[in-house]
Amino acid sequence: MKETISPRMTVNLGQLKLKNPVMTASGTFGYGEEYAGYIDLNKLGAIVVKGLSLKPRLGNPPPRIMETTGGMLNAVGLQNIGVDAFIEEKLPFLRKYAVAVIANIYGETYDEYKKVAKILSSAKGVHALEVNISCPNVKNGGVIFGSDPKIAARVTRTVKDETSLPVIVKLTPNVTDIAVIAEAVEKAGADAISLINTLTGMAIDLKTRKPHLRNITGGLSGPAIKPIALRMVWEVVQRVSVPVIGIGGIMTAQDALEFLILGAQAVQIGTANFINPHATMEIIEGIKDYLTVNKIKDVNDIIGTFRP
Amino acid sequence: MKETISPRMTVNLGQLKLKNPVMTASGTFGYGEEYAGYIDLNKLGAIVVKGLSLKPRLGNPPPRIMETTGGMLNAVGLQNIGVDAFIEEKLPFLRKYAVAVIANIYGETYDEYKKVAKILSSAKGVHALEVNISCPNVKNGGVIFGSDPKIAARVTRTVKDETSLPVIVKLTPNVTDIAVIAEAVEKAGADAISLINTLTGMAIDLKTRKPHLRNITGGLSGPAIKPIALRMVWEVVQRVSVPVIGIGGIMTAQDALEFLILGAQAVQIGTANFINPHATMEIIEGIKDYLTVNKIKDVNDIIGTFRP
Amino acid sequence: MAGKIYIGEISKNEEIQEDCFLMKVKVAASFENPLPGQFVMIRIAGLNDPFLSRPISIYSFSCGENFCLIELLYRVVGKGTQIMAGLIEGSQVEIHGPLGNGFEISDVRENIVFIAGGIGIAPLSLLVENLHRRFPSSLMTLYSGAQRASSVVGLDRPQKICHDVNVCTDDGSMGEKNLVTQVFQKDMKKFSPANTSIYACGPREMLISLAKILSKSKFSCQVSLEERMACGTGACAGCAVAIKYEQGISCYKRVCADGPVFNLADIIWEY
Amino acid sequence: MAGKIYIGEISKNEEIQEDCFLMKVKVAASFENPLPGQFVMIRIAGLNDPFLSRPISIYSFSCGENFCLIELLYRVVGKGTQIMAGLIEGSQVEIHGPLGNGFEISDVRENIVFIAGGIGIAPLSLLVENLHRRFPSSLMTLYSGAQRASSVVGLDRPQKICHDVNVCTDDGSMGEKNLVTQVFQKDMKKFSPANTSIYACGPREMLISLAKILSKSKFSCQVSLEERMACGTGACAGCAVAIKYEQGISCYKRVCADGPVFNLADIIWEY
Ligand SMILES: Cc1cc2nc3c(=O)[nH]c(=O)nc-3n(C[C@H](O)[C@H](O)[C@H](O)COP(=O)(O)OP(=O)(O)OC[C@H]3O[C@@H](n4cnc5c(N)ncnc54)[C@H](O)[C@@H]3O)c2cc1C
Ligand SMILES: Cc1cc2nc3c(=O)[nH]c(=O)nc-3n(C[C@H](O)[C@H](O)[C@H](O)COP(=O)(O)OP(=O)(O)OC[C@H]3O[C@@H](n4cnc5c(N)ncnc54)[C@H](O)[C@@H]3O)c2cc1C
Ligand SMILES: Cc1cc2nc3c(=O)[nH]c(=O)nc-3n(C[C@H](O)[C@H](O)[C@H](O)COP(=O)(O)O)c2cc1C
Ligand SMILES: Cc1cc2nc3c(=O)[nH]c(=O)nc-3n(C[C@H](O)[C@H](O)[C@H](O)COP(=O)(O)O)c2cc1C
Ligand code: FES
Ligand code: FES
Repeated sequence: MKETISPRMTVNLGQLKLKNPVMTASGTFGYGEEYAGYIDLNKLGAIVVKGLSLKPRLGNPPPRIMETTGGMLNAVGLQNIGVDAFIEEKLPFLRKYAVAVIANIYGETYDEYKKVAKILSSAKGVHALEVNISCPNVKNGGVIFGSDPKIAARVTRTVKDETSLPVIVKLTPNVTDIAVIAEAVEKAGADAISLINTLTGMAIDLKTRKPHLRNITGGLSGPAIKPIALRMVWEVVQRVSVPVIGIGGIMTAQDALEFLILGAQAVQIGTANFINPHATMEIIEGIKDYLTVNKIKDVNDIIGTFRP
Repeated sequence: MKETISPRMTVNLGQLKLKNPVMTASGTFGYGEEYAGYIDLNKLGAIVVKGLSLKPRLGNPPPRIMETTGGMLNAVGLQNIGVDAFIEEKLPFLRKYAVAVIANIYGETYDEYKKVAKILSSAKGVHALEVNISCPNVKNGGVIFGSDPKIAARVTRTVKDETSLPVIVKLTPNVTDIAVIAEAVEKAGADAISLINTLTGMAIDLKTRKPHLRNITGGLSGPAIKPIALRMVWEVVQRVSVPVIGIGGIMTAQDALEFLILGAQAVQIGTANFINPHATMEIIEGIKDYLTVNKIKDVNDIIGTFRP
Repeated sequence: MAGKIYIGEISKNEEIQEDCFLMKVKVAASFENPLPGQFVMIRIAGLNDPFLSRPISIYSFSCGENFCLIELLYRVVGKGTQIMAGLIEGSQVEIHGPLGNGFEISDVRENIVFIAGGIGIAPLSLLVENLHRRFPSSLMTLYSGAQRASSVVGLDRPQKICHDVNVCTDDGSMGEKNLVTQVFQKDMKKFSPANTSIYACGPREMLISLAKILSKSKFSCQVSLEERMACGTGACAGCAVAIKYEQGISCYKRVCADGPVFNLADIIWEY
Repeated sequence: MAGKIYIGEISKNEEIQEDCFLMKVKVAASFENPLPGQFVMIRIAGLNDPFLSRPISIYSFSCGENFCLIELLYRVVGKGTQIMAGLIEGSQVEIHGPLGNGFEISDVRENIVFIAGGIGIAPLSLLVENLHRRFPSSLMTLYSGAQRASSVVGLDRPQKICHDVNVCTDDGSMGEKNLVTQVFQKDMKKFSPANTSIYACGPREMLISLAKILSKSKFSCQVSLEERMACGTGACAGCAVAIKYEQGISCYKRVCADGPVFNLADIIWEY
């Protein structure tokens, strides 16, 4: 009798253990509720919630999104209910599930990062923090935190000092050398690194000669950016030893496997959720199928098996 | 009787006058011959030829290209016949046409840029130089010339010192702040700035766990990158006063018009040629139609009319 | 409230008016019976161009034992609808729905008024049919405006039901030469604010002028809004509309998940 | 030598063997009569997914007064061919061609040998038909290999013409259980190097082993190569193949514009 053993799917991100390497990307999965009617949230590797700030944020005026070839631009403006309302109104729902919840946080000053991190660290049901450093530092002439290794490192340390939760730092791709930033945040204590956030882009309405987005520029996501994300993950995995989470344009299990093979310990699924609410489940199943067909017993055995 | 006057299409790039703002992008139009059977080269604003180096270059081993969503990666490795063979074998063909010919040049050292610029400056039938600074500086640990404002400025000066031809400097998008580079090359004497070159990307073959490109990484082009190109052109036109040439993912007249509206004086069509050899002609006609329908008599009247 | 994703097969897709298409899509019989005002997100099965699904109201719906038939009435305005228009019979599309909240149907009133601008007739047509199961034709008045005769579309069903049908066009090529909101305004005094339900759908400018017309009245009016969408399920926060909030402050609601039907009076048009 | 771009309409697209499709495309009558070995670049009309056109050999071609019919025989191996396989009758495709250089046809010889691996039969089939206008069947020998019986495809036409047809499969489920190159090798002594033309098309590994087999002989062999393509016209330099150059040095040629047919002996396989 032939027995097929389901491949082992658990992966470790430092202290954080995940059922499988497939997580949702921040800002693309709400606080989990929107997709609970489509998929079993328990089956996810982790849920990364929408970016949280100290105070609620209204977000940008519409239009906020625009389709582009193979992708989309968004300038939602980090609309969110604020960290307190999140804990009160959204966490109880998420606690009903046996899934790792990662709070994506951001601030406009070091102090905001610090406070948000502190508040979330004592909230029951938050398993890790993901620090979004793709936002402008208002005290520093608006330079993006994540575009300077020193500033990126300081944000990382600021958050680390406030929490005992694992800290994932999420990098922006709008930089000359992403590996330098990765090294800096690793040195500053990041437990894991996720990349990439969106690339800054723009779209123009020919009829009105105005930008399609009220905010003028927005973040480009979707399969259009996958080649750039893969390249950046490759640059980073060669230079850091903390676990790396691959993000950018992942639509299928094949896409996810490409990131794992390169050396990412896990992946995040963003824009794909919009187009197919079952995307995460299909990707998990697809990875399992690939492992089974290729007689690989443990997903960890394919991580980093890229042969350049 | 109603008279329709064809709109004025000529634009100036400093001293360089173009029939219309539509040029071909380097590396995507060979030396003109390949498309002469498809379109009337006389109708182009300009032809930018394949990147030329001092000595012939074999290029990279295959596979050299890979499709991605809404784009493609290439690692042709700047294969070219060298500047001497270009002048001897290819220029005579191009001289038969009444079209501006722009030689795209690159080098691995300042000295190579200098020599190539010098040789081309005395060649009959070359109307301008476009300096590709998206290549590694071998003497400088392989850092990309175009990723550092000082190095970019020095290449610009090196070329300017050797030629009386208009010098266009072509920027790489793989940088944190492209406007800083643009300002540096403007200060160093660039007569015009073109952008963007390709974004560095990667693709992985799941079956072999090897890169799809023999060179591992390649340059991403096509409509996937258009939003990024638009954003960068917008950043640059606000900061320099020399003419800017918009490049990146232009497939249609609408796309081209978006760049012109943002403030680009001209555009280059790259990957679109591969998919539709008539792309440049359709774009020229489409711009004319747009102007006619909107009763605009001169293409210059739409340049920079963006209303953010 | 989550929709489901179906692979649908196009059984018909024809231009019934200038730039206006009627698409019939066969989906599995399990497709949930939609409420008037609900919509689907549609895209070509398996392709990434266009990348995002497009929101289209359910214009008509019927269900047999083996499959359901969804009818979509749409105008070609850009790339996505252009590509939809090019799909031939037998082509497969992904249909995600039904999505959003339908129109709220209040109890019997003296009058039910429908105001449609152009393709805005699409969700109202289903609403008319639906309301007719409970209310007599005599209560129903339809105002429908279009640019010109050749763009008048989707009236077949509602005009069979509504006892009073007022068609107008911008150029007078059909019906009165006037804006639909103005035709309605002239009639307004016929209706009693407390006992009339108004349902409207149409271009932004039409809804803004309707809001002005109604601003000093006590009429309640539900409108179906349009905004660019990515997810259609409330996850991306892309389809924002500014809404007046209880204490005088405003916030952004999601057209897809909090709408697409809103009370006209709650909408903030300038921000 | 430039091809032209046509909008073609698919009149048939069916799976004739496991994962193997025959597509018939109607194009305008002005389509240039293709040479055997030439190919077209094909993509879905008006869509950017897949983004690049795919090169496919012309398997058969006929022309009437009003239109020409291009037949393409293709195997589904990845995304592009998968999407091609899903196109239904009536769908529109962009067809760019004919492109590349055909096989060189030398004067009468004693023997003409065709060696096809899998779908490599496609360009050879047209070649067989074409050569048959000038040369008798008796000169023609076909070696055709496939993985298994269910993947043997495209033999209908050439086997009617060639007087000697040798089919083999990797698993022996049809014909001899052997590699096609080895079946040919066993017969090699039957042919005289000076008076035999060999034409081959198939997977890289097959061509490499054929090159080894022929390396010490004086046979001349033309092969049709495959490489990923972007432009198909020689402009992008993407489809490189390393070729031995006169003075012992090598260079990269373009499969699309300098080929796809090359002399087997000139190809450098390892670099
Ligand atoms: C809930 C809902 C129901 C709808 N029902 C119908 C319907 O039944 N029939 C119908 O014809 N249309 C309907 N629409 C509008 C339809 O979604 C858009 O016309 C379509 O998405 C435009 O796509 P496109 O690619 O052709 O145009 P694009 O090229 O994307 O845009 C063309 C123009 O349309 C605008 N536009 C783009 N998307 C939308 C959008 N979602 N809403 C409003 N304007 C948009 C753009 O800003 C631009 O000015 C509905 C929209 C919503 C939100
Ligand atoms: C001149 C020429 C004529 C051809 N004629 C035919 C034909 O008549 N019938 C037929 O079935 N196929 C033919 N091919 C091969 C065909 O072009 C590829 O199978 C097709 O492009 C694969 O596209 P895909 O998106 O399905 O596969 P992808 O997902 O792009 O790739 C799947 C696999 O095929 C390989 N591949 C991709 N493109 C090519 C290519 N152009 N050549 C070789 N391998 C490739 C990839 O490396 C990968 O291993 C021809 C190729 C050339 C260059
Ligand atoms: C609508 C939208 C909202 C997003 N919001 C956030 C956010 O709040 N915080 C964050 O770190 N990233 C945010 N992102 C970035 C995604 O998490 C992800 O990094 C990016 O979209 C690339 O992945 P994808 O191509 O799979 O979407 C957002 C992306 C989208 C499309
Ligand atoms: C195959 C290929 C070869 C290229 N070669 C060059 C080159 O030699 N020199 C250069 O400056 N840019 C080169 N480029 C970049 C293009 O000129 C252009 O900047 C880029 O492709 C973006 O435009 P597109 O999206 O319209 O293709 C090349 C691009 C491609 C696709
Ligand atoms: S479309 Fe995503 S929230 Fe409405
Ligand atoms: S495919 Fe472009 S040169 Fe051959």
